[in-house]
Amino acid sequence: MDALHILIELTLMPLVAFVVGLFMVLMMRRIAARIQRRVGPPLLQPLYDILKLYGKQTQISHGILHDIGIIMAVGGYIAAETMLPVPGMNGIADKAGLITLAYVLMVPSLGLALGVGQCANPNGSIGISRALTAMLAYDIPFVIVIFGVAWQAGSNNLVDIIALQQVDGIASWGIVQTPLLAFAGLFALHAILGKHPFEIYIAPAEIATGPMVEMGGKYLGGLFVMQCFQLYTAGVIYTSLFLGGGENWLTFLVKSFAVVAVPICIAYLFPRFRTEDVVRLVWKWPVMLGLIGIAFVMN
Amino acid sequence: MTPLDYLLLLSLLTVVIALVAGHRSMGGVWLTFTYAAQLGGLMLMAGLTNQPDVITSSLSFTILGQSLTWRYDALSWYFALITISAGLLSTMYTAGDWGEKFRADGGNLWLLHVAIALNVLSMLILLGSGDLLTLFIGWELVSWASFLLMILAGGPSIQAAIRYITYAMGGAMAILAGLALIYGHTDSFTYPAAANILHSLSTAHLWAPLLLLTLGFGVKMALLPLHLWQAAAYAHTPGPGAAFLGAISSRMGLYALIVVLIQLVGLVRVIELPVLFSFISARDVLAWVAAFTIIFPTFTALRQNDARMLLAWHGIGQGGYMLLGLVMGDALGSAGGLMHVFNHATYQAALFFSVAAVVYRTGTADLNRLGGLVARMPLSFLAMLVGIIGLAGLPPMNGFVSKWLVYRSLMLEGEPLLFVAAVVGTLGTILSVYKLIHNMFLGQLRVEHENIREAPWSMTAPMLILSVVVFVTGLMPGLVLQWIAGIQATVGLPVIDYSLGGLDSAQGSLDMLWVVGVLFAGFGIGAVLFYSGGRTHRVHQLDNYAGGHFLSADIRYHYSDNFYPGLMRLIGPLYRYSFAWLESAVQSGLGLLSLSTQGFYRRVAPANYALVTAVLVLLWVML
Amino acid sequence: MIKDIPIIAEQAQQPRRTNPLAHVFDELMNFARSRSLFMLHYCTGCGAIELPPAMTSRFDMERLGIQPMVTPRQADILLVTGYVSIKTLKRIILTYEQMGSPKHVIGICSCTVNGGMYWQSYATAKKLDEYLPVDLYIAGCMPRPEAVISGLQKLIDNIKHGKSDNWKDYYQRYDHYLGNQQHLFGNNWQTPTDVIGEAREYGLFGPQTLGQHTELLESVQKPLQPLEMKL
Amino acid sequence: MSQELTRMLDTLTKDIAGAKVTLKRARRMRIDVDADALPALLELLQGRGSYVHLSAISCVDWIDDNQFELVYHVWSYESNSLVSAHTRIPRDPGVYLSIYDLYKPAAFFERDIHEMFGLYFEGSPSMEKFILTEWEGPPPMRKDFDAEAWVRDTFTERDYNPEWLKELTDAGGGIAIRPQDIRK
Repeated sequence: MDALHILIELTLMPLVAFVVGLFMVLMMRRIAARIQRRVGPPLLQPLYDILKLYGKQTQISHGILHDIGIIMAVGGYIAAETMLPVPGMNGIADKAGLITLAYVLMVPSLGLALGVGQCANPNGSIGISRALTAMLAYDIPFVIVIFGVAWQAGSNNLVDIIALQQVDGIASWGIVQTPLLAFAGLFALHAILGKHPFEIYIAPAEIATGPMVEMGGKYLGGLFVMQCFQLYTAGVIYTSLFLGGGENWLTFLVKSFAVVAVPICIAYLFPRFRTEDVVRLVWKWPVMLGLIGIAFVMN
Repeated sequence: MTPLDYLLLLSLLTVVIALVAGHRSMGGVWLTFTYAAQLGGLMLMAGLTNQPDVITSSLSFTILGQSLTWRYDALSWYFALITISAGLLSTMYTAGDWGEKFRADGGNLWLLHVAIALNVLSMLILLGSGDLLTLFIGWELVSWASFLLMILAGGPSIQAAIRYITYAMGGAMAILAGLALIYGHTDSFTYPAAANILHSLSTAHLWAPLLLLTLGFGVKMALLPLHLWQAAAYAHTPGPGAAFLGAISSRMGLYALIVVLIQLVGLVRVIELPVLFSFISARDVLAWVAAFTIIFPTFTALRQNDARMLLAWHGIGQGGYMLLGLVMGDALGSAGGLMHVFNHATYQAALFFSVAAVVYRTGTADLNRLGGLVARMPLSFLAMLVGIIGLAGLPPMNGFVSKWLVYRSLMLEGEPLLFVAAVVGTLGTILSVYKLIHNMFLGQLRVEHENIREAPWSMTAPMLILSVVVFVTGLMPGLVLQWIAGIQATVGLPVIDYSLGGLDSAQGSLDMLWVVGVLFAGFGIGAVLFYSGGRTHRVHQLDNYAGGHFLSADIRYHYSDNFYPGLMRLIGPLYRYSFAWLESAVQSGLGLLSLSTQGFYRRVAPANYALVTAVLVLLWVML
Repeated sequence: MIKDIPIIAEQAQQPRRTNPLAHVFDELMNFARSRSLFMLHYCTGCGAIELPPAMTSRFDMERLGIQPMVTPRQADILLVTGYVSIKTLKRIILTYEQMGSPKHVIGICSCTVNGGMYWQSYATAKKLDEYLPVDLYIAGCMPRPEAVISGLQKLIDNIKHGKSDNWKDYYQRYDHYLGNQQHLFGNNWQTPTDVIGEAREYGLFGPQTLGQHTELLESVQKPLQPLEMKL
Repeated sequence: MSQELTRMLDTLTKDIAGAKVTLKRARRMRIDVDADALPALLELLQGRGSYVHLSAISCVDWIDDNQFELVYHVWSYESNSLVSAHTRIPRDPGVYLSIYDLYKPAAFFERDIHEMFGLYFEGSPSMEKFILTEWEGPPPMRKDFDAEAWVRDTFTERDYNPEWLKELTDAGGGIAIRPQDIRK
């Protein structure tokens, strides 16, 4: 793999991720609007929001660490995109397996946590303590699912896992081979996205959007970009683990949008769980399902 | 005079210099040079790591027909490297302003220098043990030297140190009993003799010595039931002393366990050694003890309100990873466990130094009375940031590589529950290290801390050196993996095929050069995207959104106490201090026993009681 | 509805923008700024009850790209709804200064225009634009959601054509506004936001930014320099 | 129903000099009593008359007679009836006794009356500012305080300008057509 080829891939993958992410955010807001019997935002609304936020005149910052927090949040996800194989581009998926991807996905939230810490705002600190507790909650089923898939595929390299699933069409998809793991993965995915039932750390009414309380202008713009990446990453991880990755771009995008649409449809029907209920729920059902799934996979 | 003799002599010289010049201010600088000389002496023996041979020391003598020899192989070289560098950095830390303040506050600087030098010497002797007897002698020297280091600060540390020494003495007696049992079979203490006897011993006979030795060494490693002494003992030792102890002292137990379990008994035997009337093998027992050692101390650390106690509890937790990796036995797991010894030494020392710097400036390590120090102590913040990223095991730092290896081996061996236990430990670490750095360095800067300055250079230099080491070995783990490959060859474990960036194997490889490179490329793009926006305007700390409330400096609005209320509401009832109850139960049992035996010899008239016993003994001898 | 509040001070002359794309860039920015407005969820008075119906399914402000945001840092529009009691006015000014500019204020309900039915009350401020630069008034003793939305569309048109720069007036005539505020709240009135520092940083200094009121503020002001990293 | 209520109140108040009970409505009585006998009356009402709930203390400023009138509204859950005890105190010293020891909510009512009328209640837990924390002027509810004059010299009047509506009417809006007419 010569250096030029890699360089192109490393710049192209985040761009593709951003554009697809924009449309995923639009889909999310449209679904939310339709559920509330509203018209919903126009087509390019997420792009307008990000442009406006970057174009604001005064950008308020509380210190160098506040800026680095946003840079790590956006940069962490850009790095995570390059580890996600998409049709035609594998990036550095073979050099960094599933566990590394799970860890690289933690880097943005921890960088943001440092940035919010310096804002010295009690709402931000409470939001971060809830976000980390939620991360503790949803990472365990996510890791169990990773263990199951890696054990079944014999390798934790995403390219091999996708190749294994594309051997003979739908029958070899992860969702067909290991339905329990797939469902546990979907549950964990919903918690990772941090959408409504698990949105305790952005609770606007209680702690003024938690970590985002002191983020204005390009700081909030960075977080909107991160949201696009977050939706895209969640969708692509699930498709490559359970829905056989992407033979070509069309089926790949349809699968990713479908995967992201499922939690969002559920999200806007539920109020918010308390922190300990989030932990109790996510540690009970998906963990049990995942372990039973692993039991099936292991023997 | 082999290179090993030079090393031991240099170490002895260091102790002498500490005794002579320890109290003088220049004494610390001299000691740093002698530690550097020791490091140089060790580098002379660097050849040990690439081919499995042994350097024996000319220091050997025989007592009662038993020959005591000292020799170094790749394993002891690796541990000696960590020991001497830990000693070097903590002495460099003590030599500067910290030492002056410690002496000014009434601390015994001379005794601290002597204690650290003695610790290094005794550890080098333990690491060089050629046979079981020298192993036991070295073990005793190390436990007494660390007792000296723990007790010199006075006050609460005396009570913690006495608790440590009772545990250590109990452990030492267990080891002595184990050795006696082995001597019963082999009537010679040399390793080869012990090795072939232990190979052929039946399971019933093998269980007793193995259990006793593991318990004995487990005390120093703070394995789960025996871990209660370590946190208080390490936390109350003065700053650099705690860094030295935290970095290497409890890993001596791991070294001895490797010597016994892997070199003598052989891991294959341990793996299929069945526990009586149960389906699990000895390895499962050790693996689950290690897994619980990861989880329980980490979640105890989550509730600590003193920074040093939090770090000490994490020291115990990370020890669990090392044992878990080793017990897996395959190339990846043992490499992960061994590398974690090095990684943990680097970032634990950096964290303790950073906390000592904050205590040096603000006078307290209580997390509820600090906050916002990033604006006044940026270098200590940087050292702590790199340290906690390493401790939590996140990508750019070396902690991640060793944890990745342990996880990968758990995956390959097919141990889902152990894998989940390890991940729960890691997540608990992430939560508690964020609480540490948030309560100390982030949030609202207090009025009384507004004009403190960064710690002096003599304290920030060691911290930054360690941070650079943590990052470089994270970027290029191959540097450490080459030593570990040498160890695996000498100790008889499957050797790991490493590359400079990490590991490349068919079932999924890790190349840290690419991962860290891509991560920093992502940060670069993020920075370009960020600085393309408008110009930032820094605002005052009180210019904050507080629901329309006018913030003022006298209100303390920094959120630090009970930092994870949601989680604590769920797992709070699980903290039932059952191990503390177990320990007090054992204590009261022993107390009862000693009271009952007192009845025998504390008679009103001891004289005639002695007469009766003498007559009975005479009769017994006669018949 | 009052069309525009004339900006009395003359426009501080902007440095000549050399690159030809500057105009296109401004056009794009104004368009994006007009299509995406974040409304601060701060109900200052009784008129705020008209906002939820404007946001929910029947009138749906999200069609126009308007979202309710919770903190002033994230918001662009501050809707001052209903009577403005002196106590609330202090919080409104604090919130306004914490918002990132370009920011807009819309005075909803007649009480912000000239005191409304509380015109002779001792506890309410009568004219909002004495204390804050107001872009738009929507009269009515609680205007219906249709009126609120048509007002917002009016604001969107102003922003699209770059005519809604009243926020600069707060920096360029800070002394005038500060004088009115001190007249109402007393001489040791101060907010934790360093408005003069912000004006200096972003080149929004006008002839009337500093004056005798700002001297009074300087004498009373607690230090507002940000916490710089010190080695 | 209300006869025996008035009979009960008559027997209750007969030992209080000058207490005059008038029946306003079926379950609403008014007792006029002079200032120094009021605490005793309230104690009797609360103790024997089961009037346990003090719902409000209101104050009326009779500027012509130079007097404040204090009305204590007490409610009884057993007889489901309200008694309002009226009393008159002179305006100038403006000091009266607090009944905090009888009814705890009285603290807030007295604090409010102190802020609005300047009437000082001895023995009341706190007499600081209650709602008008920003107000330095005289107690605003007193009749001798002219709010309109204060507003006229503190605030400036906005001059009305009909052109503002011209653009709106040109665009066809702003004319008061009833909504149902528009829809046709």
